[in-house]
Amino acid sequence: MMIEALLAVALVGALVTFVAPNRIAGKLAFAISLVPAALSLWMFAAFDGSGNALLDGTLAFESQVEWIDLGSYTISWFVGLDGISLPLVVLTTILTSLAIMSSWTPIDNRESQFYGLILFIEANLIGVFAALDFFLWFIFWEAVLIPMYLLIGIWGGPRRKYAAIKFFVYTNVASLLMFGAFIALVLGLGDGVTSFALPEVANAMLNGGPDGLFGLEGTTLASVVFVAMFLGFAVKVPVVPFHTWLPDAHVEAPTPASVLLAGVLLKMGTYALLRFNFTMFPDQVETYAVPIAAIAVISVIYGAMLALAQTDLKRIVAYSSVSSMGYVILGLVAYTQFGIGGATFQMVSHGLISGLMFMAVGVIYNATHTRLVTDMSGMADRMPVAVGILVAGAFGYMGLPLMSGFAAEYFIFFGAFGAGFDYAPLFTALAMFGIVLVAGYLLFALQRAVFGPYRLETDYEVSRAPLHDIAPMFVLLGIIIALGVAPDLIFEMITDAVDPILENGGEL
Amino acid sequence: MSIGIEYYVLLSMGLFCIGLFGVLTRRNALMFLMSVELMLNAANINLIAFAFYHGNLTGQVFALFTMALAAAEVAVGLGIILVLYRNFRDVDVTVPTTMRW
Amino acid sequence: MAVFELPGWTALAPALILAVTGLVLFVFDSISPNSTNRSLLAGTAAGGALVSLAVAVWFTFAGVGTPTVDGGLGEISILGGQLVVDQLALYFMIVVAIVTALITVASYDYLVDHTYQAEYYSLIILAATGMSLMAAANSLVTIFIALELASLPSYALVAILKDNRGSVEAGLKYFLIGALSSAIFVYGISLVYGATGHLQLENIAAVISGGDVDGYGGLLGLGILMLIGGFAFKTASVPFHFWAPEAYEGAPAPVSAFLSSASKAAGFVIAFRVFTTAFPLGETTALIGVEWTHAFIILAIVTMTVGNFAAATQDNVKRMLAYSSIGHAGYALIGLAGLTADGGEFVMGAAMMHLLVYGFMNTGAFLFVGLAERWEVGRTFEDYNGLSTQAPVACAAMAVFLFSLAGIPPFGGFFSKFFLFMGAIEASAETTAMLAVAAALVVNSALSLYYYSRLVKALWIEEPSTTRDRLAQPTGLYAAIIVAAVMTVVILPGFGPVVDTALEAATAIVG
Amino acid sequence: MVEAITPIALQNDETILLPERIGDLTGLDQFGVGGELLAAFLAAFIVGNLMLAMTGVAGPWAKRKITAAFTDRIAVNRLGPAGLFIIVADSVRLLSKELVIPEQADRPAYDLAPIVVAASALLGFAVIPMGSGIHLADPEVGLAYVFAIAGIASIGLMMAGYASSNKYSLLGGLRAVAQNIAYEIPLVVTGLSVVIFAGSLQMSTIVEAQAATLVPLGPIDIPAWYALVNPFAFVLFLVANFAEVGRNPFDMPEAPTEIVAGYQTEYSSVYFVLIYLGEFLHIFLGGAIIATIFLGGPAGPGPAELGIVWFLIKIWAVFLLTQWLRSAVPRVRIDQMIEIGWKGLLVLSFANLLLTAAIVGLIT
Amino acid sequence: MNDWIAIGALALVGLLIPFGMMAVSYLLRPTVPETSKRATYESGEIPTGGTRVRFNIQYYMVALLFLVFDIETVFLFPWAVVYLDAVESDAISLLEILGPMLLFVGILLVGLAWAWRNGAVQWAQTPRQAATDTDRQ
Repeated sequence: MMIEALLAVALVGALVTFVAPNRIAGKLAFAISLVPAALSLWMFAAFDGSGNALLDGTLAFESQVEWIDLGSYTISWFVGLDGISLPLVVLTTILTSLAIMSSWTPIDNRESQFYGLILFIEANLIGVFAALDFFLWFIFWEAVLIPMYLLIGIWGGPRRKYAAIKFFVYTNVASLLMFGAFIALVLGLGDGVTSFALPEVANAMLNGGPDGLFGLEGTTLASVVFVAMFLGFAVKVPVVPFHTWLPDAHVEAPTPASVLLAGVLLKMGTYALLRFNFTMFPDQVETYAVPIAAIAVISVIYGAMLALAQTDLKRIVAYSSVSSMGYVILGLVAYTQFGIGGATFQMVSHGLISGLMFMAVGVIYNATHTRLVTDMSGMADRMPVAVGILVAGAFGYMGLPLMSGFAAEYFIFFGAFGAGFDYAPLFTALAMFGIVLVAGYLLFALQRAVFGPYRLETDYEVSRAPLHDIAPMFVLLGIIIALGVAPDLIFEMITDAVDPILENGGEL
Repeated sequence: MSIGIEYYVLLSMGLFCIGLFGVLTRRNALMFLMSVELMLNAANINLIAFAFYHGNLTGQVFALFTMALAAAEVAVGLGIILVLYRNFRDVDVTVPTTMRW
Repeated sequence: MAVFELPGWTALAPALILAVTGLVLFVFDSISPNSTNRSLLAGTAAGGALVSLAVAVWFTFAGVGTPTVDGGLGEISILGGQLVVDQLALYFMIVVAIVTALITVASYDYLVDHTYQAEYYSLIILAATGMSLMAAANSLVTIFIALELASLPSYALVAILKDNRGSVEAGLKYFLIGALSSAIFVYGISLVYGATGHLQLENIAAVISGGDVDGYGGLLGLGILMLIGGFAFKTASVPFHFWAPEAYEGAPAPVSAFLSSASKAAGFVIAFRVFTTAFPLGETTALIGVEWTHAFIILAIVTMTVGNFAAATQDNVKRMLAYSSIGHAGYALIGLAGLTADGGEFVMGAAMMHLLVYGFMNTGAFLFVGLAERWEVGRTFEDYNGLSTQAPVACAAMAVFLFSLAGIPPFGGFFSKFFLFMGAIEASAETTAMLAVAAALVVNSALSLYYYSRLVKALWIEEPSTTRDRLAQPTGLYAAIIVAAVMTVVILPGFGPVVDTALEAATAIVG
Repeated sequence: MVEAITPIALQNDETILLPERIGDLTGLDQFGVGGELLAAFLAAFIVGNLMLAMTGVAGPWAKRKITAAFTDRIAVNRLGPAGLFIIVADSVRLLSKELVIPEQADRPAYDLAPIVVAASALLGFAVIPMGSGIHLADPEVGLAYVFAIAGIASIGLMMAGYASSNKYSLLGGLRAVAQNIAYEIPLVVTGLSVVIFAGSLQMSTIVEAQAATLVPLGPIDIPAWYALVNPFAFVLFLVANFAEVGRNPFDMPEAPTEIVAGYQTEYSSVYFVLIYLGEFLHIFLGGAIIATIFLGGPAGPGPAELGIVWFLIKIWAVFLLTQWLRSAVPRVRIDQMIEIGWKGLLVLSFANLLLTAAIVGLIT
Repeated sequence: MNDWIAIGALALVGLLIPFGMMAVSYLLRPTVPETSKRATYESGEIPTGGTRVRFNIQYYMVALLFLVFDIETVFLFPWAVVYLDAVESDAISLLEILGPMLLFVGILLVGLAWAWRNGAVQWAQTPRQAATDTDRQ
């Protein structure tokens, strides 16, 4: 019942905060959000699961209740955690608390509604990572969009309406595509499945697969569904060429929203890819490995180059997320222990690092009201702490050893080199070149913005950031370094959950 | 004295079509109402003729109900038309165009 | 649960209670004609509706209508089968009672300083009586009577704002088309009677199955076509949908909500019952040479497309909702289009679920419009801009309604719409045309998301175009809206029982 | 699918109707349908002219005589015995008057109105059993038929009032309609309380049902005339009937002191005659209905051949009563009239109906 | 021999008599055309205004009321006819025969009471009523 407790706290908290007076909303929301954080940490400590949730591993905190009986199919409330989802849940809860704290300064109107929506998002994100029944999962998945749409739309920057609509339409169309594909798959499986529980579907897929629908025969149907779902999730991740909604959304969204967006929402896409495509369709993965890898590498390089061309700090971070997500895809398609494990590790680490970066940029923006590197210079003089953390985060991005980014990228490249598909080493080499670009644009931007003589093209009085803006970043930095020093904190449980996947194809 | 059932059906269909024609062509609300009454009574003719034909009373009884309901409908309709006249000074159904059609 | 010890006619209690309430309200008004004691009148009306709801729920769980083999009480037939109380009937009685209760509560504020308080409530309750009788009607006679009993008060209700030109015009148009369609309906009944010699549904089915009406295939077909016309009017679907936008826009918002939710549901229940009970698909097809499901397939596609595309082009919120309700009629029509000779209970059950969920979300949406009318903020999308800054709770509720209407999670509308989709796919095994229906459903839902989210955008994201002074918070309207919103959300986890009831009822009526 | 329609509800055919008698007497019934039609026409002609004659006597002569008697005058007494020839003189006078039609008159309606008024009244007599075999038709819905036909007259009056394009006429017509409809319901409902006794709408059956003995009073038996069985209903019916035919105290449709002559203001010459005729026919029709359903129809002491005599006596008694009231009772106001009808008679008649039903149910 | 033939015949006679009288009068009566005499008669005064005057709404109310109440007798007729047989045949209890009609008439009377209280059958309004509900008509 732990997961239900998490959800309940978050949802009730959301309602309470929604109707609370604006004055206390921020503090109240933070206090409430500490409860899930604490709970999830306790769950992390008490984790006793093993194996993969979909491939009859033993789940932690499992609970299953029949929900709807359609006669031919049953839908059930089915939640549980394994080594892949637990770290993401922890990431979600912690990041949410920190995001809430970091938004005390920038958010100055309709606070109660803002924090209510944030908590609502948190609940749904936990649900997405915990749900093991397709419908349950899909409901949480979709439920994330509405509050995020409102967050961007109401509290966003000048072009917020455009960004919000774009985000909403892109992700909804993608969801529709993915949804239809999955339903077609279940129908195609025929009597093989009697429920929408993901483990059951996965088993049915791995022994036999679908037996055709609407004249398509099984394998074709499987391929079509695989591609459709890949596209659906690819928009969410996002990978080139479906990434265009991301910079708009990130730039226009208020800082805390961007933190959640980059930190967790993007992970939804990769998590879903791992859960559905790469767990249920081993054969199709091998078939489409090369194009997927190509897409991954293109995302890495293209994202990095776009980032290189930006002058808006936030935009730089946004594009860099695109390229980081490229690494994740590469790791997944590698289909080796280190590949997939590293990809999962990268999800967490990128969540932390990009969150950190957005916070830092946000803090600077709060003070200077500009994000253009061309407008500022030598910020280090005025806001040493914030800038210091920004630099640290940047190095995390670049994969500085002893930081989680380094471990993640190392795992991924290590796995990708050993991957089975053609030209794997070549792709990996290309992807590594991406790191150089990352270093390039980050150092370039930092050098221009924070070092050198102080110059600021806005008439705001720049002062040191208050503590409650800095504290979250310190926390994040701490976690990042901890994971960098001891990846096994989570990597063990991740690999433990990843191995069963590889038994159906790929090599250990 | 016996008349074939089909003549009754033809009669009622004729009546029905006349009513329909009136409904489609008349712009005066009252004429519209009368046309609808024609259609209802066409149905009544059918019902009673068929009741004789099938030798059960169901149709006749239903015809009674139809009359009653038709009268009630007219009562409501006249009320609405009266209010219409109050508001628009006219009983032409094409006059009121507060909302686009 | 000693239902079975009561005499048979008490099975009609949900309808009878409503009827009595209506008469009681009349008596109130006869005692003090000019009384505007709103709390007494609205209280009585809402009380009656709630009691009727409670009784209907009690009967359902007491097992009225569930086949005796399953330990239920079997379906109870009254007046020699003229009326029958089975699960289908009870299900729709519940829907009607829910909507009525919401409406009456909301009207408490909407009707402030209105002259005809008691008349208004008693008309509402009498119309509700007719609707819940429609749910139980098992013979073309009772169906027609119940239909008129539901329609006549509705005409008056739409036009009840006597000095408001819009209301009167709406009432006129509603009445004219209603009268026309009821005339066509009766003529259809007379033709069916001529072909079969019976008006009670089972007997009609018996005659048709017996093939005794060879000579009258044409007559029967024409009659069925005309019956469809009558249903089309009541459910505001093509070809008798013209009245809907006018009536809903002109009528007072609670009445619009009432008509577009309860009246529509009632229209569907008689359509379900008549076409499943009286005209068994196989035999009827043999007689009239064409499956009547084809008619419904066409109607469904056309209706949902017309409704949604028209709604997408509206600037007036109420009118947009009106057209969208036409679109939803199209969705529910899938329940009939998907029927097959040997089943289709799933798709019909899905339609029933949709109508229940619709009862909450659509009523709520119209009531919010009523709230806006109360605030006098205007009627267009622009006028609604930025309302959320002043009334966040109501606007949150409205967002819930709209997203649920669009059919996206995590709201009730998602499941019912998805089940309709599944049902259409399932039925496409028999009739390939159902694939087109499923496609139309998806396309229209996507389209509807556009215009619904337009309104959400206006409410939440746009800045107020004009500066408004503080908005009142009428208790009754707020209560009704919030209850509707809560139910729209809560029905999602609680969907299990809904599905069971709907499917059982559908199986009982179809199988 | 050409099949004959066979009537379900059977009527009692033992009563021999006038057309059949004539068919027998004249031997027309050998000539098949044509003969039947001719016989029917002859019978109708007899009945029609009988009524015409009665009104002829009543209108110009009896009415004046009675009124004169009440007002202590001597009315027409020059022409013929007791001035009876005034009938001829009057009819010639009226028929030879110029027909003046107002300019804005709504022509077809204006011309049709008198015919409707007269014909509707005459048609009512078709189903009245007048004894001595003078009984034109005996459908099983006789009573309903009579009420229906009598109701048509108010349409004629409305037409007359509307078509004359005269304020007086319009008001008169409206009043006539308002009055007719106000008292139609009590009339019908009270009539139904009789139907409960008889168990049939057929006139002959109703008459036969009244032939039974109510209480033997020494040598003579008091017959079970419904006037005696249910006097309350009788009174109600009488009052409602006066209002129906628009006679005192309910004659405000043509209140000469208020609106000249109501709907007949603009009528002259033959049209006036027709309307006048129609009114008298209506009075007699009302009397006939009362006689039939309350006073045992043609029943009376003596041989059955005297039926017609008794019947005429009863009708004339009712006529006499109307004239008496005309001279004795003042006219009520329109609002009083409406309120008496809706608030008084309607409720009373419903009460009467249900009480009758309850009592009948309890004693059997 | 169908009754309705005879009735039709009487209808024929009922038309022949008026037409006959018209014919006779046509032969007898003079015609002296003169427009002034064809003017609307208003007690000898010069006719004023149109004749399509707006008359008292109450006529309308009463007509509506009649429409509803008179049609209800449609249900009374069959009931009254079968009542005696139903009572005499002791298959069904008195309650079953009388009850429904009591209920029916009861509902009718509720309607009548409502119309009564709301002044539908009231010709003239007392000043108090006129003050309280002005738009009753």
